[in-house]
Amino acid sequence: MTVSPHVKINVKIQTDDFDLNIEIDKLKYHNKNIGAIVSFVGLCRDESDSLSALEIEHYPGMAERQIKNISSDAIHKFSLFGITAIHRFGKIKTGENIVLVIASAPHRQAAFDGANYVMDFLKTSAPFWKKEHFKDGVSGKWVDAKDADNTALDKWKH
Amino acid sequence: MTVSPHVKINVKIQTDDFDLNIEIDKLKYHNKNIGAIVSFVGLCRDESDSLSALEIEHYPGMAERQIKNISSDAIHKFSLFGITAIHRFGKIKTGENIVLVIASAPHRQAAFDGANYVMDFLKTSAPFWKKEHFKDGVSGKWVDAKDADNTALDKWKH
Amino acid sequence: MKLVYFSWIRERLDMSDEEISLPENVISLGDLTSWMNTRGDEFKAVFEHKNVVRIAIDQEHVDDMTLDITQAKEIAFFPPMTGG
Amino acid sequence: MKLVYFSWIRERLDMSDEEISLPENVISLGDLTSWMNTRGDEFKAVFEHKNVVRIAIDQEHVDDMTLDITQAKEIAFFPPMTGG
Repeated sequence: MTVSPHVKINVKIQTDDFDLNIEIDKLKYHNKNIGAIVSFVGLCRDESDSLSALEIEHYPGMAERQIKNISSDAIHKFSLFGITAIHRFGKIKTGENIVLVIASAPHRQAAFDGANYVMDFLKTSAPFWKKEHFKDGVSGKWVDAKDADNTALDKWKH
Repeated sequence: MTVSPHVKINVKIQTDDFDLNIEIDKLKYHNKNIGAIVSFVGLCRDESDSLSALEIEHYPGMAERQIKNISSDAIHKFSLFGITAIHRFGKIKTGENIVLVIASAPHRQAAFDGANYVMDFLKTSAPFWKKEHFKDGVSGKWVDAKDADNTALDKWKH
Repeated sequence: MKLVYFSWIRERLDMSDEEISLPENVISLGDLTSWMNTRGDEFKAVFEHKNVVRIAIDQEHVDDMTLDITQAKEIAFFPPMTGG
Repeated sequence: MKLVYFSWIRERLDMSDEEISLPENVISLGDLTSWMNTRGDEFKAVFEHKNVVRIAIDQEHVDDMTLDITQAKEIAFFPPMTGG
């Protein structure tokens, strides 16, 4: 498979929020062959009003490199034009954005599959850990890994 | 299945472009239980630089009503919080946006499935027709329906 | 009754809509498409392609040719949709 | 060699990283985790749960306990990831 010269991979691990419009414009820049852009935004839910914030820890260096590798895999696997992946760390309040993945492609299903694939890996295989802080002031609790996320990852192994 | 009081359906058929950030903010408004938002943007490709624009015709009234019904189906089928669907009509130049679908949900896979489901219906069952205008001035050609799109629709019938 | 046309069917018939009075023997949707086929060369060029003409009665997509259409207000004819 | 710790493993050991010199008989990754288990109660509380401790050597995720680690610069220990 040949990769288009238009291919773009943008990966950032940051404390700041992101702007979806700006990130989509970057992927579109100088490429009029894009027919489909799928974006995923993951947010901090308030869990029936009990949660006040999440604290997200990551492994600097490893996180960036691994997400770049996963994005490159996705581009080859689904013939994408580009992937943007931004994961925040530090304290994130309920209702705030945690993670953004965007996939651009000539056609619809490739863009959906590309964004979904990168998200499955971010959930299970990228070095991030979440700690929950509750409104009742109870000290933080580390979130357990979910079997459902690992099962979701398995669907790409064929 | 019960539907949350937060459920929102926003459907618009318009000539103007849309703003993804604004539409997402509308879906998020007053709901901190949203954990996942998936957006699909469909764009007018330049088909190897041969196309100059698409002209999109629709059946007013029927288009809005049908898309609202499909969005409501999706909300029940996947337990979503909301769907936004905006389809443009009239003349659309290459590189411009054609269609937007956003699905919000408590969890990731529901949001992906909801947006994908509504898009499959928009492609095959909503009353829109596309005519291609080429750069060489050759008079417009109506786009044929694609078997692949109808096959994509079949995957939800089980 | 109002008939409306879209896409290349509208262009071929050179009109987007028309008001008609149905002949008395046109009761079902099948009767209507058969009658349309007799309205001249341009209509024939459209309605002889039964597998590509899609139909909506009062803005609901239908494909049952036995449906009674005598109470319909608006019937639309169009090719397969290509939105999205 | 630098060892780094994340999440509840970091909290339990009360340090985010440390510089150590490995005993001469620690060659493989399996040797390392066995040795870690002998470094006191807090280490034991972490490393007796072999199925929940994930390992990266020089920022590459690994799970082969026979790997030679004597040339590694940085080895990380952490629980299953919960990003996204």
